[in-house]
Amino acid sequence: MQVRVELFGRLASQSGARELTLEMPVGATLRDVAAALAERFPVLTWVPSICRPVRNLEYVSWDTPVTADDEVSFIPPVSGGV
Amino acid sequence: MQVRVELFGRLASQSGARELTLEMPVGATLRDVAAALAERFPVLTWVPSICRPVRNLEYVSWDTPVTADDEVSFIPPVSGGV
Amino acid sequence: MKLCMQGAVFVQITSDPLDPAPLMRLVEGPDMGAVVTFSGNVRNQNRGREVQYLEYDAYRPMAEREMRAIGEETATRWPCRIALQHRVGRLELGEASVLVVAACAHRAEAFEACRFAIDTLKERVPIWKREVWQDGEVWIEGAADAPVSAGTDASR
Amino acid sequence: MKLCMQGAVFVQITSDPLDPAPLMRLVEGPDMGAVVTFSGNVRNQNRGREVQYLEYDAYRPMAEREMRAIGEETATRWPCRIALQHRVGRLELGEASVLVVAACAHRAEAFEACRFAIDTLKERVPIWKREVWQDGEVWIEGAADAPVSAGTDASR
Repeated sequence: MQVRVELFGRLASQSGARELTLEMPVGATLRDVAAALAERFPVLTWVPSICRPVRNLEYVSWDTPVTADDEVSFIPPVSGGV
Repeated sequence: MQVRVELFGRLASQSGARELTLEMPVGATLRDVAAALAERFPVLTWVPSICRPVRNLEYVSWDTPVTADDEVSFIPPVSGGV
Repeated sequence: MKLCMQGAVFVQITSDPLDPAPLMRLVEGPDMGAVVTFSGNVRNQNRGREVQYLEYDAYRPMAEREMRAIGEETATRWPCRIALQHRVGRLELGEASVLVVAACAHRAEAFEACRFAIDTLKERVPIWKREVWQDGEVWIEGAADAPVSAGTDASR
Repeated sequence: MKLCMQGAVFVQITSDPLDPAPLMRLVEGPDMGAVVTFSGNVRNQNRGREVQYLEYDAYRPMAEREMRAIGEETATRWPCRIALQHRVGRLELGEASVLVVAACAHRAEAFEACRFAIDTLKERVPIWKREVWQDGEVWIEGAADAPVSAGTDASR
């Protein structure tokens, strides 16, 4: 199945991509998507240890399964400060 | 000696005066000025029990003595709220 | 009108309508990452009464002096630039009676500085409001209502 | 542009300069006696570095959704009308990156509502800033710096 991944901030600047589609097996979780992403862009291996996973605009857990046409993203710590 | 008294808020609206000069004996305190004010305007007898005394733009105690040409006022609870 | 700060503090009592924008520009600075603005506006009701308008009276020289002292104390406790402005005279519903704008490096201190300044202003700056309804009026003296004219019986 | 609230909440992500005045007018209301505004501005220095400018990137649909959820939660906890606005793209020193304006009946709740909303926004709304100096740049990820390009060694 096809899963759409949206990339922002450091993920976008390091990979050079803002959006891509990954082919994932049925039953894949957010953790599996992050692994597939790191396979595509080895520079993004830090993602699982730093980011929070998001599915269809909502924070979810790494064990959440994805389904076809889901929109997935990985959220590094946000802007914080001031 | 002459002491100038400034009246605001309820003191002004009840007395009809915003400023007056009172003749006070040497050694008079803020408490004495308030008593003299209530003598002039009997409607202002509530002043000592409600107000804080001010001399030359500063909050002081009722026992503070006044001197000639001092500017005195009595401050009801201020606008508060919101 | 050009507004000027004395040190880190600007204070003003005015009968003109208040506008937060020039005060915000005034206190902003290159290392001020957080600007917190308080605006106190005239409500249409108070203590169960339908307010028509308010009339603010001030002991102006003392009020400005107290506002400056509060600004200085605030800027000492939380490094900041701060503006305090109070309106006097007749105010209609919805109009702002008081503005406090505090600019600090970070947001926690900007919130604390602004809150401290408005709380202290409301405690000790000699400004009073007369609340006018359809069929009556009172001076608001802290938590109490007080009669405006001598003839009225005090309700306290 | 005409701004519209949905219920008690207005949210917007925009690349235009931010202006608190229309947001303040938007949330004001006849029984709102207290309006507290937070403006987060670009500082000229951060973590000992001289900042040249910032570039904000957002996951826009999610960020708007999170901002709305924060607004709704705030308005449930403190009866208020609230506006949250965040800018994206390149911001120069001194420019505002985020505005939160909360209008309540009384000031204690207006301060608390505004503070809660900006604190929560900074925790969970997916917006990132890239800090650019004369001779380098980083993504600010919470308390950490993170390298912008793949070639750079991560400093974390």
